[in-house]
Amino acid sequence: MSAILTAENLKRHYEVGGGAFRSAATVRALDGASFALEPGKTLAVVGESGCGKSTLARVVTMIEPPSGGSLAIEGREVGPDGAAKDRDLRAMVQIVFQDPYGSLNPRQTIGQTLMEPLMLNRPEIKAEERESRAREMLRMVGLRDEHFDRYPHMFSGGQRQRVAVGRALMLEPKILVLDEPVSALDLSIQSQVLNLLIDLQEKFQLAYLFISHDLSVVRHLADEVMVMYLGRPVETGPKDEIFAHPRHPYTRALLSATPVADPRHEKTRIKLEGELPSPMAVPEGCPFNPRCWRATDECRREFPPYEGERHRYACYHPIEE
Amino acid sequence: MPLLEIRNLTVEFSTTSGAFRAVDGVDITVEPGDLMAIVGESGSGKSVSMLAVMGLLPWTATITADLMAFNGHDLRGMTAKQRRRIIGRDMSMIFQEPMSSLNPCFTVGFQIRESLKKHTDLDRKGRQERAVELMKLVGIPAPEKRLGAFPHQLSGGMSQRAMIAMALACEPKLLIADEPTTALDVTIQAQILELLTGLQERTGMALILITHDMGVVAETVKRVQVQYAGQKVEEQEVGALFDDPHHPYTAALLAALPERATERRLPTIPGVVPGQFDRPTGCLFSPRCRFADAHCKAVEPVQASPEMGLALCHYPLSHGEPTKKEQAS
Amino acid sequence: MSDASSATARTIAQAPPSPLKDFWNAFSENRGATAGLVVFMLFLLVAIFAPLISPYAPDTQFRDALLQPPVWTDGGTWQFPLGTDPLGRDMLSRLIHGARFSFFIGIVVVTVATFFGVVIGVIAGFAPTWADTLIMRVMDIVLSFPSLLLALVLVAILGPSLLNAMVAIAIVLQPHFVRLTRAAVLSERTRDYVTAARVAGAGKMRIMFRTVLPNCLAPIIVQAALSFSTAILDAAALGFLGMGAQPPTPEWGTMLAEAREFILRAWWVVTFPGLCILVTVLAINLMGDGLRDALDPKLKRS
Amino acid sequence: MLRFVLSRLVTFIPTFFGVTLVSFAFIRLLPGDPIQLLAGERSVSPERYAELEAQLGFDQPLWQQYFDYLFGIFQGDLGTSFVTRRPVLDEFMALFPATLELSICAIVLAVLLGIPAGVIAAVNRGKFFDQALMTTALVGYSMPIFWWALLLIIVFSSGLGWTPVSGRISLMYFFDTPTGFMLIDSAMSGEPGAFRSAVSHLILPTIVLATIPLAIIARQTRSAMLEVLGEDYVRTARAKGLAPLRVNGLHALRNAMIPVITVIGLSVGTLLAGAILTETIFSWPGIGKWMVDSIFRRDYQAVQGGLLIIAVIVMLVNLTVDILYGAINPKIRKR
Repeated sequence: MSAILTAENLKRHYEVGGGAFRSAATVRALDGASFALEPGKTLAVVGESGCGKSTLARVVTMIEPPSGGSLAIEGREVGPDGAAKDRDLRAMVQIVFQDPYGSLNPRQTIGQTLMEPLMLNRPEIKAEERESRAREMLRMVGLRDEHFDRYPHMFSGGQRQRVAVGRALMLEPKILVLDEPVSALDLSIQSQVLNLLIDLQEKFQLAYLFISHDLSVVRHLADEVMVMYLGRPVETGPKDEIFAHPRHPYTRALLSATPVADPRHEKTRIKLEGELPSPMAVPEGCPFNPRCWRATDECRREFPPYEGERHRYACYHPIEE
Repeated sequence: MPLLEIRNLTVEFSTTSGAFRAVDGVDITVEPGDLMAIVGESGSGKSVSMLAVMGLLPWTATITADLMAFNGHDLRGMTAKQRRRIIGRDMSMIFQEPMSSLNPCFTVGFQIRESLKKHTDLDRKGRQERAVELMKLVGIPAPEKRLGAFPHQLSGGMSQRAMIAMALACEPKLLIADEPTTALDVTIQAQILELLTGLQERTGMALILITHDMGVVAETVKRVQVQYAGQKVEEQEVGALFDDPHHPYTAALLAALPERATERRLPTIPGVVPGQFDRPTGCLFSPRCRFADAHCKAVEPVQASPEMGLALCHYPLSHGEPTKKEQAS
Repeated sequence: MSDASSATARTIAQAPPSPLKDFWNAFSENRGATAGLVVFMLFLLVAIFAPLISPYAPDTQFRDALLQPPVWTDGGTWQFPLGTDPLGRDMLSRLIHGARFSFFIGIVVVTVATFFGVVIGVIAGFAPTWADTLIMRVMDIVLSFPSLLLALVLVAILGPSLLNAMVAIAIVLQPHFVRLTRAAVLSERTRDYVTAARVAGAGKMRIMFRTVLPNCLAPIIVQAALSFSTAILDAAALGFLGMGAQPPTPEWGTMLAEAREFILRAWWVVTFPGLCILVTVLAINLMGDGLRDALDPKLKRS
Repeated sequence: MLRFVLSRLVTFIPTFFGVTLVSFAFIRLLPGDPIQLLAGERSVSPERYAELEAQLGFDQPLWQQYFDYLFGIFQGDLGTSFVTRRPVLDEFMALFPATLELSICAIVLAVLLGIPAGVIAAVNRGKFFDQALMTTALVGYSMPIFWWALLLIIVFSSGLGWTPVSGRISLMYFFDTPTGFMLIDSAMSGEPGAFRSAVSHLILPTIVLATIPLAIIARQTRSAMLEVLGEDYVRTARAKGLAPLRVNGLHALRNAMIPVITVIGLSVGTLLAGAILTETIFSWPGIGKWMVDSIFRRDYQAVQGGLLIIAVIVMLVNLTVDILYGAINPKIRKR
């Protein structure tokens, strides 16, 4: 199947701190990400704080323009205006946020929240039609008709996240960006929402960009996995490959640091030294080199080439099995 | 003699819309050198019960218990002053948000030395030396320099290490760690957990880990207590708990873990944790339990035998199947 | 769909109280706030029905009853329950009519200051950095002058009258609304639901006034309540200095100014107008505090 | 820290020019012919008019006038009062110590009573003491101080005869006032009873002027303390087994003081506004009374000059508070 979204060397830099007596610093929040999304498939992006995964979500959703690289959706290049003037483009990509308590407007009923995208983007649709579509969406995400006129504060986190998913689907997008959609939910609620996402993907052949720091969720849901560190992807590949044969030392360390819910599981933990560097001061060369046990001078000089066919990684000293 | 023994602990908060019971008849027993976890989702009362033991709850809370003894002393009868001699010295606690748990107005060193000043006879020089020693113990590089740092100059992982150093200042017999790694990244979480278990082993203190993360539980502790909606529903050794959970809630929770899933659709627990306004009668888990019958919805369950993990259930599970027992009158 | 849907629906059956009810619970539990509300409503009724309940017209002079003391002191009569002023006017009637002026001042000033302050504040919160800086510097300039002094000077420019006093007070109060609104907007605009509205295609105006502003109202309402009392106080102060309402208007501050020279001879001409100001302002401030406690979840109990 | 101070100064400068612009515009916005207003004479002969116009620079274009005005400000020339024919700056400086003395006494009283009251109320939240203190504070906050002053005069001056009604010192005493602060000068004069007299004159105005700042500081301290008492680090301090006095008085108060300092700075504006009323009622010969008198005398040169100086004082105080704020808040200090 062909890609519905392709990103080439996508970048997003911020100027920060610039004041009268201080020179502005550049934060390379996202520094060259390339990937493709396919209908009905899930690309999971994993990494720790400061790795640029949330910035990636905002750039792909066209909330922020990229500082460099290119983004194409269904072969159409996204211009500097993003989706501001292009309703079709906007309808293609929608997003679900992490915090179910912050992502719904407290002063809007669930119904108004669901109808707002239609009202703004499809003014030709009549009010009754709008309402019936919103009510249908409510049922589809597993809520009931009488929830339509209620306000968000009357709902639990899981229910709010269902509403957020419903709102994202109102414009019938082809791509859904899921920015840590279950991280704020309790375990017993998490599985309900994950099942909903699986159902919807099958039903509408949605392409998911699934951002998470929880490797067990990623392992369950993803088709492809992209591991990021300090603004750059360091390893990309099919899920099973990544989990079974990680090549990049960081991926390996990340996998081994993730606790496994099995007391008999043999711990072979790679103990990473040191802290995550701040995105304001990314180390030269491969950004992982100060914490890497395989690093050499080469790694401190230049970022390694990002190579491979389906399983790509950027490392001078990949782990061989 | 257990280090910490609590029977039938109940905590209620008064709110504008009535009393809210956050902890409901919880028992906790901790032996010296114990390494245990209290697991539960939000609203399970896992933090509140420990804050009650530490005496850190706000004035809106009402605490009752049949027994609340630490190291042979009954905490209930103590004056505030007597209690303050114990907490921070023999029993200390670290919290979920390391960055906000350190006072932004004082240096890390000041805050560590303050504990020493309160609970030990060390002089100024001795306190400084001990502070440096503690910083080394928790793996903070360049300890002399870091003692002069303000909390906002430290990362989350470093702040949590400083918190641990502070908690260990007087070599406590019990350390309570309330979600110590939830706010941290995975690789940093691994470092902190390793540090905590290492220190526990070395010093022989007891460690209570409060968490919602089953992975952390499985890798870190020896014994687990599961709480749901303010009640203790089960207690087992960690291996046995993951092999053969006796309470339907524990079983359902473990089944919902994505890494234990056998198919693409995950097993779910329907519904949500009951809140202040929708507390069910009978067993609190009955509305969400797939084994529940009319009896469960009407009558409050009692604890099962220790072999059945003290499960708070009418029909505790054995290898996934409910055991039929005589209905309580 | 999975079994989850039906069960999630079931548990919501017993919903928590609505926000309005919750608010009222918190507000009415606060005894001070309730008392303030009762007093405020009482004064409001007095202000509305002043001509019906006052015994005399406020400017009727009883030449044979100058400076008559209140009824419970020696020489007082039921004809003038609170006594008369130096010109023989009935104190009670003048105080009752004075309530009208105070409420009028409060309502006009708060409406004007809130409207402009909120609009400018929302614009500043969304404007590019240079425009935001410009607006906030202008507000800094206004705030650099002590409020009463600036009001005095403005009245000196515009000429002493009640209307000009109100304009001056509104100008002086308005920067507080700008600052407050801007701060609220800045903290709200980064929330996810605002981004979600943008992703849904909402334009700038809609985001500003339909999405963000309604969520910033709580602190603005509290500030409006507190400004109501400030307006009454400042207008009375201007009246007292002779720069507000002009005699023989029965405005409380002006009445005090007229009575000043008699303080050693007739305590009642001084005491009652001031007491009216104090009680009104206190009632409004009690309500304002109650509003803040009920609207601000951070300071709520539990 | 230096960088922080500099960045504060940078915001100070445009505000300063804005304030000069406002005071410059003041005379030109007055209704009627400014020359006639300034001259204060009923019929001005054309020669005199032209002379005045040239003297005041009103024959120049507006921007030229503004730059002349600015230039004058930097040389300490704020114009000449039309009533007393003395430079406005001299008039101001002669009266300013009286206001400063009163204000300092008031703010000291407000801080010394307000902060402990707020802390005690917060620590005893919801109890009788808290409610009593906060009700009192709210009454103070709601007080029309001009009426409060009259009430105090009725009770303490005319009723009990404890304190004088007006002025800074009894007319019996004559001595030099080198510092302008009556408390210091009277103590140095060696006149028996002079200091006592100065103190007794100061008591009522100080109470009146301190009332509102006191209420504001007490309320702000309480709410800042309540907020801080809910913070994680206060829980940490309690978890260390520290005594309540140390937790509340050191760990909490230190953080709570950060917003309170700001409020104390802001109350300087409130204080100067209050000085206008207080000084008028107690015939206190300070700048507040002088401003009101000048407005009534239509001495607009004086009003213009006074307006500018007062605004600059408020700005300087706010600047100082901002820098102080940085000094007690390590997050700003060590960035």
